[in-house]
Amino acid sequence: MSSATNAHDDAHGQAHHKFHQHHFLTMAQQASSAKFGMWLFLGQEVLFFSGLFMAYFVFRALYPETWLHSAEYLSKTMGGINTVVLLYSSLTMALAVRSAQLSDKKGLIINLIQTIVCAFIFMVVKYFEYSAKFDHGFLPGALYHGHEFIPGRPELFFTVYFTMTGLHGIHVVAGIGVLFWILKRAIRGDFDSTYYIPVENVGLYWHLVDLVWIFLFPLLYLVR
Amino acid sequence: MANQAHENHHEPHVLPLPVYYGIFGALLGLTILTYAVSFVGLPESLALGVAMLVASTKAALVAGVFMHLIWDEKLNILVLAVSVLAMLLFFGVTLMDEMSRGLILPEEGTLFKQNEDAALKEAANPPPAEPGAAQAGGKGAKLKAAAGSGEGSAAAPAAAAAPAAGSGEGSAAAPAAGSGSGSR
Amino acid sequence: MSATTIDHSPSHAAGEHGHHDNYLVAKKGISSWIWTVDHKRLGIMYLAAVILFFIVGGLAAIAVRTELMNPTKDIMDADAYNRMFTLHGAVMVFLVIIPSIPASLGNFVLPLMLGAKDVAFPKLNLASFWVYVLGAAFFIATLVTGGVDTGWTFYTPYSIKTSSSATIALLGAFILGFSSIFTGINFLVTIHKMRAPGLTWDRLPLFVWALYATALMQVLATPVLAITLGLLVLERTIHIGIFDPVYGGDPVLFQHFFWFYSHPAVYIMIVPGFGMISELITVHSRKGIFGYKPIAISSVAIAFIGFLVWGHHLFVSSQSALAGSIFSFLTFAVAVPTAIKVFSWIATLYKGSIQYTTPMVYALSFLFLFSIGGLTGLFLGSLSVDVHLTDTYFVIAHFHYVMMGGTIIAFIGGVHHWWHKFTGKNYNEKIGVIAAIIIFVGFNVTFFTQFIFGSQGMPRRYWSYLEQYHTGHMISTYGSYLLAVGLFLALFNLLASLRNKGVAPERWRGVSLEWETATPPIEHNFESIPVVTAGPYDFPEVRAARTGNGH
Amino acid sequence: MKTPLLADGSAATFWLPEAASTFAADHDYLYYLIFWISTFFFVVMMGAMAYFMVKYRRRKQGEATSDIHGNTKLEIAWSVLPTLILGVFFVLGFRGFIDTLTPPANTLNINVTAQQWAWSFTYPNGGNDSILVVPVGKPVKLTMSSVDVLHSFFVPAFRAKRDVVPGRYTVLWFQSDKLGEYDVLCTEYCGTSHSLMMSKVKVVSQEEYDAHLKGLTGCQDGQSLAECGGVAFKRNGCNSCHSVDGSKLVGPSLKGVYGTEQPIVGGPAVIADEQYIRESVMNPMAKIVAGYPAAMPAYAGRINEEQMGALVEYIRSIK
Repeated sequence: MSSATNAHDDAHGQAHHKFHQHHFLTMAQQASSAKFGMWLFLGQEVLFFSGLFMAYFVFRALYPETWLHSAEYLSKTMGGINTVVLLYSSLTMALAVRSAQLSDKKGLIINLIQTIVCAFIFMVVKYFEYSAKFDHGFLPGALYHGHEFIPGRPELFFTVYFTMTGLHGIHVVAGIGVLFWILKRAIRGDFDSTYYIPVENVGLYWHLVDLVWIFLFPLLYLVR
Repeated sequence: MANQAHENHHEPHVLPLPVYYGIFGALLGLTILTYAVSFVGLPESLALGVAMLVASTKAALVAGVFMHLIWDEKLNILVLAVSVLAMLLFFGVTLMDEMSRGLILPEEGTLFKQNEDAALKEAANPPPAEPGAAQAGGKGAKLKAAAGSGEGSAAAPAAAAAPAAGSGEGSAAAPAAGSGSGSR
Repeated sequence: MSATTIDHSPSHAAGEHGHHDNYLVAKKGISSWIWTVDHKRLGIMYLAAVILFFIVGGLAAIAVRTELMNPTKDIMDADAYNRMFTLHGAVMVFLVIIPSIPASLGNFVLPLMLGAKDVAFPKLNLASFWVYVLGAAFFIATLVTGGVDTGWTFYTPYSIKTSSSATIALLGAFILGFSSIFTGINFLVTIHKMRAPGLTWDRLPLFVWALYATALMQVLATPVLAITLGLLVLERTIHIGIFDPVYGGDPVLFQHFFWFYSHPAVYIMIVPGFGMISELITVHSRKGIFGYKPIAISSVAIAFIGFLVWGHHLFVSSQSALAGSIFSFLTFAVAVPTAIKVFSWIATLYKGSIQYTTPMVYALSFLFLFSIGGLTGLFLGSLSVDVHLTDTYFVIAHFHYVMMGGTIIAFIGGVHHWWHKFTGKNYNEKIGVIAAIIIFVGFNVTFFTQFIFGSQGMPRRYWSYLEQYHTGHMISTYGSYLLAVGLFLALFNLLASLRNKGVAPERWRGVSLEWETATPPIEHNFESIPVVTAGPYDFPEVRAARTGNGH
Repeated sequence: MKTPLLADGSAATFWLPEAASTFAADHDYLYYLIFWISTFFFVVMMGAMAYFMVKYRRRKQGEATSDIHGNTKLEIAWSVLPTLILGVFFVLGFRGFIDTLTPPANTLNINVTAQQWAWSFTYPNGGNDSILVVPVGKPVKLTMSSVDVLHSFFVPAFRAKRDVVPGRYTVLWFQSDKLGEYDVLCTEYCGTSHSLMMSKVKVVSQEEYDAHLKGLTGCQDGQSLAECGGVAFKRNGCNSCHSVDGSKLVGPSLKGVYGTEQPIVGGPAVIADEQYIRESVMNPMAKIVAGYPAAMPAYAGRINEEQMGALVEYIRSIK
């Protein structure tokens, strides 16, 4: 049993860091807490998306012909381009974190800008895909008025398509927001090898957006 | 001591650059692979299995290296594992129910064929004041040209032996249901 | 868990004579409350909000019971009645029971129990509170726009078709979900990362274990509710068809989605109550808990198995027989850890020094009421018996025994238990005990009757009913009035104590860390971080028994 | 299995209503089994609690208590014993459940249509009725569906319940060996008049059943067309939404409506003539009377031409 030591000023002799919050004992505790919190948030995101994946699997099982035929009207090429764009942005994001770890401010900024550009490219491609669906009347549920004959319940396929990619798109847009925030702080010079947890957490979020797409792409576009 | 956080995480754990490029290369390769496989024309369940396998591999690479999970605290790995497990339970049990509804009585596993329940659709159309709903009936009828609006939704499916008031019309609709895919 | 040393904590931790102000007066002005990131102030704000909404939901319940006094129209027509019971259910579930123990008592006490200065993410905590207020505002908005008549479960396709303002209520519940998720994340991180030196997992108070299990479920289940309600909003606005048979969707799928959250949510509601009772019974009988590990582990076990039993709400809903059977089996599996807990609490009383304080009376009435709630769950878990009983008043009575006889009674007991810690005031003990007894009697009159006419076949959510159920409904309504009297008496007793001057002396003293700081606590909780050397229930009376020198 | 705890296996008791189906006895047996075992454990637990409450009440501030932390044997015992008992409950419940889900061969098949807020039963000869009439001692299989929202078919006396789901069929079977009249209730919340969505099931002799069936299709001899329409009006549940005395229910009252001008949502007013009434029954959404919800289900395919004519005649006759 340990004796009663006063842990108050027992901060391993570290100097008081600019971003050290008073209720944490050490910077390491603060970083570890923030990262654990982020992982819990990501865990909650997994369950959040799971509802839509559930809908996908249930209706795929109930209307197999619909799924086989509806996927024909999605562009594998556009989906493929977006996959590559997102994978590349994931790489640059990981490199951004690495730059922050090495206190490389210039590398951090360049990698963040590349990530943001990729996110915009993704959204632009998405825009073209969506407008093609709108033109053909391939819309969810009651809004569906496609002219091509698709057996079963094509309106459900497009409901699943739009809700899944739509929710993912919302996450990409939110990602662009936080990436700009982190870019601003990076330019200000907030991050170095002693404090980079915000970069790391935004990175984790961005990789999750990528992870979701990794599953969406084959499920919606490829498996027919 | 309760807090391992005091001890670890002194210096950032930095990976060499080639690791990042190597993983990116692997991800690209797997993307090309799954794209190529989609043109082979595998049977549906096999195609789904292969695609999920490739996607899971890609996900593992991203989570393990890009998200640094391999070198992270065990706790964070546990969080991801538990949430994925909860998700799989959700999928597994719900799908098991959806797939086994007709286990004892075949008619319980039968969704109404799309053409049979046109009357249901007519009846359940939301009030015209709702946006979007007003068009629904019209275009629904146009798309499913085969559907007659008169078929009774009360009619039993062909599987159910019970004769019904609307059984005449009901069975008339049954051939058209070939294009539909009501049953499991 | 037992510690060999009796030197429980450093003396300087109890900063009675410190130069720091207590949290209530450390900062002044309304905006210091609105923008506070102090977990204690947020806990108090949650407490006020929860009590306020409990009154709203309670008045709705009284209105519902009054209407049911006679089978004919008493005070409102069928549409008003349907809106009223929905209001009662939705407010009680989403605004009262879910935040009651974790967000109000937990927020205040958790960091104190851990010896931490605050929760891990104070700003997130603040956000969580205001998100809760925003969600509550949506619920209140439905009152102005004419109410919602779907029942708190929002079953499709009725919830898609109803012309009442269900969309607003759905958005409200969607928003409240995020408040719950934020609190859960905050608690999990706080418990994992911010324990004081020496506070090992087997020295955590059981209340902390319960909050841990709760937070786990909040983080894993609530997002599924969020996506479900989000889809239902789209269903109502643009008719996306996932839950709508008109477009080939499956209304029963909604029930899977909904109960995948809402069954764990039942445990989100009751597990903190379990933790609360563990604290009350030990402190007021000066005994260590009987079977610390089984109780702690069963909280987490319940959290996990709780994810696998949602289908027992669907036994007659056209769910497959296979799924129904598996769910029934797992439902019985979750009954075992629950039974272990109740047995352990009763065994804790053995050779204790039981004082009949107000919190203890609530704890004992919890044991009585929750046992009935748990045992009647066995009827509902059995497949063939459930067929007859489901959707009748038997179910209503069962979950009121668990949710109100369990969680709310534990919550009220907890508020009394820590009232002095929160405010520095002592309420009138005699009136407190009388109120607790009135609540106990009123509760049983109201809800035990419902088991009887529920078994007789009285369906739930009925505005009028067949003559054979008349007597039962009448007794139940009179019981609800008695219950209301008891609840108001308890509330007035607590509020009256606020008019006392100065800080009153402490009447019972636990040995977990929240008792080590000043009363009311100082703004940063502890003058210096305490070091823990013993378990949470190592009372002087227990140590006296151990060393054999009890006087 | 007989139920030894009931004086008569079928009369109503304090806890349960009259039992009138073949599987009610099994159900009641398990109900009372759980009831008595629960009561036993409850009494033991509360007895122990009450004993401790008296024996160990505080006599003196600061008196020594006890350093007990657990008792492994006791804890194992009270984990294993409930597990075994719960296992028995599960097995018995499972067996009973499978029985209620598996209809025997040679059932009498009747279709049930639920709508807000009425039940409609369609017999093998095509006749419709708003009450269920079944022959005694014969297994009956109900194939049920809903035209609007969820409902649930519940006969307390039969211990039988099953949700009725739009877009799917659900099945419920029962056999009653007891002549009599029993309540049918809706137990899945379905809107305004949920609590009024009741019906009856009459268990009658085979001869009475046959006679009833004959009377369902078309009009009886010696009955006026309007009278016949009045019967059809009730049998199809029209009266649950439309009054004939001028009072406003969910839909407009039909008193004196024939030949008058009706305001229509989003269109010109129309005269309520025979053509309009036919359209309103077969395809109600085509023209909604202003001030009323668009709540009526379509009857196309559920009413034959003879009944339709009689209905028009009946509506014309309500003055």
